[in-house]
Amino acid sequence: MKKELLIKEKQAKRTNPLAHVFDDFIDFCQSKSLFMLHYCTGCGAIELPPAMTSRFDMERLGIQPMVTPRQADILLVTGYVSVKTLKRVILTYEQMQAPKYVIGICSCTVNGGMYWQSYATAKKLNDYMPVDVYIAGCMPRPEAVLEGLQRLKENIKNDRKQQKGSAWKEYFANYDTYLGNQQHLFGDDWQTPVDIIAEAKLYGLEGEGTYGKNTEKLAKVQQPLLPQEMKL
Amino acid sequence: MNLLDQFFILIAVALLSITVLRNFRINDKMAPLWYGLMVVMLVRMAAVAYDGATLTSAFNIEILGFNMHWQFNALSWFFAIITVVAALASAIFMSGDWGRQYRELYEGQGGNYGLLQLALILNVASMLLLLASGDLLSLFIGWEFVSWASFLMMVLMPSKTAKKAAVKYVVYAMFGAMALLAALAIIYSNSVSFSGSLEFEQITQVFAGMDKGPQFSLALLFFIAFAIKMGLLPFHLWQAVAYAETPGPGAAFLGAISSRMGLFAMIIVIIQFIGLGHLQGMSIGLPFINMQTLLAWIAALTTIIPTYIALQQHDAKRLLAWHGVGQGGYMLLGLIMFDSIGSAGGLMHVLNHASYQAALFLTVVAVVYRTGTSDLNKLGGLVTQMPLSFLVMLIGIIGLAGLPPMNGFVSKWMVYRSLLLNGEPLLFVAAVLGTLGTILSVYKLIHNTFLGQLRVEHQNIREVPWSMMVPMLGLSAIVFITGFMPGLILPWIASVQETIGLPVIIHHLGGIEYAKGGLDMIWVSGILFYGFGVGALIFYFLGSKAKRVHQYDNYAGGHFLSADVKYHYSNNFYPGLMHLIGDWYRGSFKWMEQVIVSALSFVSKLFENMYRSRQPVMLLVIVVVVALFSIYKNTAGVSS
Amino acid sequence: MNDLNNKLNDILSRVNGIKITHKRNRRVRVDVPADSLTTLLELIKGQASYVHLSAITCVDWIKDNEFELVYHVWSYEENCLISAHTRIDRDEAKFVSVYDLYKPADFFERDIYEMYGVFFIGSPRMEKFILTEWHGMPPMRKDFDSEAYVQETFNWTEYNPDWLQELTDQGGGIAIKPEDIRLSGCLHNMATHRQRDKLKATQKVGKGWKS
Amino acid sequence: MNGLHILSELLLMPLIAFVVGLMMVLMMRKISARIQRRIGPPFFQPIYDIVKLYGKDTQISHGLIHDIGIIMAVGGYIGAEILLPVPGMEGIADKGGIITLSYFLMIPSLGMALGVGQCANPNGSIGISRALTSMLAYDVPFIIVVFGAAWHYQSTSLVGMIEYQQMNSWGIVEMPFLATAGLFALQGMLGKQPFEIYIAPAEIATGPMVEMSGKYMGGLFVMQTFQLYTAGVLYASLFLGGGESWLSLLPKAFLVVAIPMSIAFMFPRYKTEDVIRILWKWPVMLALIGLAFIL
Amino acid sequence: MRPENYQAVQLGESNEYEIFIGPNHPGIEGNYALKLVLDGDIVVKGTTDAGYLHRGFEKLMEGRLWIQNLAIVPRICVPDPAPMEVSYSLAVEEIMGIEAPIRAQWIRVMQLELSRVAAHLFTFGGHAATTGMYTPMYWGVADRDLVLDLFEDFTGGRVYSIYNIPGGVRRELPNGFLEKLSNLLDYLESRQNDYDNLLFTNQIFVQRAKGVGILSKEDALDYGVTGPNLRACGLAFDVRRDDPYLVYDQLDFDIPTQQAGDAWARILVRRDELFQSIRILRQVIEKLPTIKGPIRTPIPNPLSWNVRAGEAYARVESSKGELAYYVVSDGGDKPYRVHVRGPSSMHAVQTLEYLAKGARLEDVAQIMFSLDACPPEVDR
Repeated sequence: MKKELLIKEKQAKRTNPLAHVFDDFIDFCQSKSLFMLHYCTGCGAIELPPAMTSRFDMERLGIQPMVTPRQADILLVTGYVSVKTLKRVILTYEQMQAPKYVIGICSCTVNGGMYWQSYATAKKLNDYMPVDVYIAGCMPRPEAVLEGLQRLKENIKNDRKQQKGSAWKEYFANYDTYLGNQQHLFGDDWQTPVDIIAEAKLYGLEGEGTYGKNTEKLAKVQQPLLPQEMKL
Repeated sequence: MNLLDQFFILIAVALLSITVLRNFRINDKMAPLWYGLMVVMLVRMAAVAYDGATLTSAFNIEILGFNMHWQFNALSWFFAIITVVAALASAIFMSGDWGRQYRELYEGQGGNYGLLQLALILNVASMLLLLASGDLLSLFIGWEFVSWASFLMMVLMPSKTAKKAAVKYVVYAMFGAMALLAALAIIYSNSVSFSGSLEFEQITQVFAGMDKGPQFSLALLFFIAFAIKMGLLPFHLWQAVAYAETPGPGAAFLGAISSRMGLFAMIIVIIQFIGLGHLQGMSIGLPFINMQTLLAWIAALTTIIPTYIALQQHDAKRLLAWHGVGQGGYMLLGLIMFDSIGSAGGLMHVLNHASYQAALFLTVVAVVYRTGTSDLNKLGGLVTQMPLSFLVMLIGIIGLAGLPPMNGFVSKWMVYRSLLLNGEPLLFVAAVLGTLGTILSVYKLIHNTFLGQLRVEHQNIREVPWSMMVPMLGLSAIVFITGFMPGLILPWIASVQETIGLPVIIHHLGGIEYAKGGLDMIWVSGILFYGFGVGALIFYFLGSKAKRVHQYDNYAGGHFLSADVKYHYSNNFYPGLMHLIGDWYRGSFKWMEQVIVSALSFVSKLFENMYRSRQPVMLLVIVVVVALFSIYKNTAGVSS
Repeated sequence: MNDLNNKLNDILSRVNGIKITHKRNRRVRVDVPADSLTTLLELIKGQASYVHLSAITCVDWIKDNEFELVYHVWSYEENCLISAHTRIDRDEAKFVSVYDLYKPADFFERDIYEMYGVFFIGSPRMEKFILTEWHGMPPMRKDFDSEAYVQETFNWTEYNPDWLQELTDQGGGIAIKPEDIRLSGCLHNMATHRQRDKLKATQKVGKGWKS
Repeated sequence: MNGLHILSELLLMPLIAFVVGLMMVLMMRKISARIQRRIGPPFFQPIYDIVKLYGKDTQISHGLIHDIGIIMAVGGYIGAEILLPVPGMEGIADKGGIITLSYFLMIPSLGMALGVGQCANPNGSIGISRALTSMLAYDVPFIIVVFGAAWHYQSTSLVGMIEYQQMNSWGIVEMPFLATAGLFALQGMLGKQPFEIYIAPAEIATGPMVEMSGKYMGGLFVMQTFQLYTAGVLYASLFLGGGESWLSLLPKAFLVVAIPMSIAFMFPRYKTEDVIRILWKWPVMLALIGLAFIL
Repeated sequence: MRPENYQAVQLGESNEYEIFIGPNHPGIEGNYALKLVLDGDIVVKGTTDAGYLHRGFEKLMEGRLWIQNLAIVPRICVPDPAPMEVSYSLAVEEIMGIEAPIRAQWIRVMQLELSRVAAHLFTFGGHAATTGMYTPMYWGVADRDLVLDLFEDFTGGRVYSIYNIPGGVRRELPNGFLEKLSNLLDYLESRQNDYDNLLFTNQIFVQRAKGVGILSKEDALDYGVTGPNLRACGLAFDVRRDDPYLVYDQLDFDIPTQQAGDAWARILVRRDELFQSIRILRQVIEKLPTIKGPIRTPIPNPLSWNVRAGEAYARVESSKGELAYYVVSDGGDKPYRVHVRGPSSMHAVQTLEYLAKGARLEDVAQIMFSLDACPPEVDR
């Protein structure tokens, strides 16, 4: 209900009919061109080379690998995430530029999978970052990976229309919750060099859940990692 | 009393005033004024620059039957205006906060600010004296003055390296002076064609009347004398260190113009009076290598080797000073082509180089003023703190690298064009190699100083005060404007060419005209700025705004960057190139310099020991024996 | 082969308190007291070409309050593997490093230090290695309960789709929720008839639902 | 040449370069796909990529110079495109010459270098240091080739060169050695294997691109289209007689670009010093031989 | 990280700087990190940072039944999982005192060798890609996929087959399988020429790989290097021949060696090994139809299976080197202790650090890939 209202509000704001055409076009291009960053957190990484290379050829779907999080659109978390890795995955996710999507490959990202009683792996990836698509399986075949990516592309295409595929906005809007989960696992003085709150402010992505008691905790320990501005 | 006399009087008054007042604060404000007045005087003499007239001073001296007189022509004026403007910029720069800091830092340790002011005016005065010289003798006198004035400037820095470098310079300079004296002696002793005066024209006559052998040695002596000052190839080792170790603005002044005095003398003697015909006539051993080719290759190698030495420096001042040596090569290379475009390029490069070299030196001094170091490995990320200095350095390095739209491009373009027209592919490649090396090394300069990781200790520094900023901005404005409209300068160049008897360039406001491909900088810059404009439009109107991030928010392979990580790549910036050429030139030039140094010290030790030897009688005996032997030898020669 | 064995036995018998077991072809087990282990390794490396340290294993015998260290050493010349077993006190978990003899020991000793807390005197890098961001007790010790830790620390995904709900309503579905059981009990329970029946029921209903 | 003509040239030349460049990017990716036994991207993929990058919702910048670097990189190439004569649009191109053009081509490198420098990422700085070193490497044969061509046609104006070739015969016929050396230099200029050291993902995470996101990366993609176009058209103008019309120019340009592309995917990359060594050895030797023939 | 990491710190006087290769970096294998301290482009010091893939395998195995553990053992090394299963099964069999039937042993050999072929095809591509040559990766991975198809055919799993159980293998080969295998081998051999032309005789690649990461025989022995990396240093040691398990003593194959010990030698050894594996597989194809019999020795109900007390150290030759499982049973239904000795644990930490020191930045990734280090074996 609330979501619909929000959409209506947004639609009311944008009266220019061309704006929609433009937005749709960008959505279309976004769905057609996906740069992915595969973070080889686990076994699932082994099925990505087949999906990328000659046999399944991901590039024909407009998906190509990229090297750094800055350029990437999709973060492929390929398998169980150990706690040590999870910190890096979160950093990587925060360093990616929106719209950004997370695909959890392998059952381990859903619920710990085979390693459910391991002390070293985190169990639920979407506690720590919004996940767009899970591809379950141990490990999912390349076909399944491609299927999942296709599903994601569909979501992106209808992004602005149906508010699908915008899970990344959740991270800004509910930052407090995600930060709380992270703090629960890594300790209260956990922080990354990426200033999510400032980013949310700048791009107007704040929601009700952006601030809360966890962000207050963060503010207490956070050294101002403000960018160096030009001084005259 | 003509304008030149007034000018000399002005210089004398300025010299006197600064000498007397040098230790008073008032001098800080006065000194720039004097240089400003000099600029005004030179502007009043603009007729010299545009019409090619000659102003002769009423003042002259008769020594040993030789008349010494002084005059100003287009060439002198051209060099003089560069000198005075560079001095003005330096004087303004050091008049304010810089001088205060210098006093605080060095006054106790032997540095003397008043002496620095004095050294500057002495340098200017002696250079102007040299530029105004009307005959060989006054040239020689001026030459000596310039050498000693530079020496005074160089020893001011209270550091061992500075002293050592200055002494090294003096040794070189004395050697050069000896060579010049020897050349004068040859002219004087050449009884066949010597007519009893040391006017410049005399050289042509003497030269024409000589055999090949003495001709060659005369040319060589002149060349050595001037090349040492200019830092041309075999004599390039003294200059960079000496200039780099000079106190701040002094370095800027010396780096901008001082060594160009060598070029000035070379233009007068070798280009104007010996001339193309003689140079081409002198072949050395092989038939296809004549003096012109040799000089051209010396010039070309001078562009390459010091540039690649500069590439290896990790001290900003030394890097720039080495470039100063290298850029001299372009000037000679252009001039030695003896055609309109090339020589114009060479001459114009003097001005261009002076402008951006001074700007760059001043920027580096500004950085040193704020951070206390010019070590490129200890800087980084200053652009956010000192954005205007960055801008000046950016303009400066674009000029130094010779990229459009700055003035360095214009003069280098002319040199290239001339090499193309003369069909000199290898020289052309050599010149391009020099330019490419320059691009590499200036990027290192700006990257290591202003870009990259900002160090913790520099996080609170600020832009330099306006007294320092104004000369820097002014110089960079010159760099840009003369690049955008080289036609402002080209008339001077044309009259210089006329004065020294070279073909004259056809110019307009935007550049030069030439049948098969000229240059119009207004169009070139226009197209470039149009491109930047479109690029900026694309950048700012497409896409969302960007978020500024802290430098720890950076890709490190997924790793968390923290404050204790040195994440700035500065040392050994071009390792790939160094793997290839590093050993070669490091080894060979170190070796060469060591040979020179040890030979010099050997000779000096030898003489020292002779003087201090316990048995002066032995010395006397040796001298007598040698004298007797030579008398015997000569008489024997006569009798037989 | 026999000659070799004899020679090896000669060398081994020089070590105090040694017990030699020939387990099978190419496998020799020796048990030595802790203080003569380095002597043994020096001997077999120096005199019998056992240059390849294949692994060092630590076994936590919590009942005996002892750690067992097993050094697996291989000879490329004799093609034989000696497993040297020794036991050290569990409370005072310290032992001598064999890094001077075998460089790979660095890896295994770091690993054991981290996983069991056995400190190796003289090992070059007795510091965090794999568990750089772990602050609890050494996890491989038998008294560390991984499952309890997991239950305390992590959340689980709720997965309750309609079709599963339907099954549960009919008495099938996932009968035991993860938080109700601990693995140790799980399979035994499952093995009981009651569970099996439930399981069968699930399968049946599951099939029916699918078609 | 009236104002309208100039204006249309200023607007159209970069636009055409962009569109043709996009096709060249597509061709490059298709060639690589065929060599790697794949299908490759769909027809519009390059444009999707660029629109996507410019359409990013958030992006980061490390400071003003980071922005200016991208502007300089794209703007420098736009300027260079205008100086490249193409059929029907030679008015402004005549204002520059081959020397000016080759200097224009260094401006994007410098711009990118500045932008990357501000990112304070050593991966980027190493990439730039390698890129500048390889520029030093390929510019030497390139400059000899340029010298040879200018000497041969007795002109530094590209328009004049094209006219000469259309009157007489193509440069590649008259100067085969120089043309071959030019191809070598082209491979280096395009930064394709074996001269790809400044990208090197396995060592320095794609070097200069390391901190580029959104429209910054988009700018680099646009730059790539210009780069390919420039390489193709410049070589065609120097040695393949330019084009009487677009129909004859474009096939030449595509052919020129296709050659390095086909070679690239069969080779690993040289180390930096080997790049210099190889580029200063064979192409320079070829070019000097070629020069000896025409001087 | 933590706030204290962002406290202002004065940087040292040294001109060296740091680069992080990994954990998320194309130049690293899997999820592993290498911190390099560089001077120019020379590595002054390389420090590995492991633990990103740590799951506490050995702990997990202590909490699971003997038969359950079969499901997780292959996950220790993803590119080459078969040796893990076989090694674990062999260890359990040794404690139990049983032996798999002869047919099962032949099938296991087939599985092991197929896995080796797949792993090596994967490695070539990775190694070539670190030098900027991507085509071999595209080809190699696609050809590896054909091997995986066969795995799927006879085990049901593409990558993790979980095909072995203590006492034998899980199921009989499907009909016509050997024919398919034979066809695949023909195909792979026909590709030999292409790979040689593209990669192994590519002069630039040879130039890049030669002299990189040189490991002398003494150093290799010192650092516990095994497998192809050891054979590239000139020591012809292979667990299959020198400590034979299964039916390897009945098979005829060579042990390829090289003397140089550099990256080039290592990739050549792998190339030759690939064809030796094909040779073994041909022998299997010939021999397997003649061996009839069960594929499994009966074992007690696996859900309540108490393996008798004892311990065993089972070694096999995986594509990376010597792989060993040390299994201790106290007579319970779960292992008391399982220790995995992955070959890469020796290669990826000490050897890599040793080789990285003084190497060029350009070569670091190549050194890592040429060692064919598999980080999960380090972290477990």
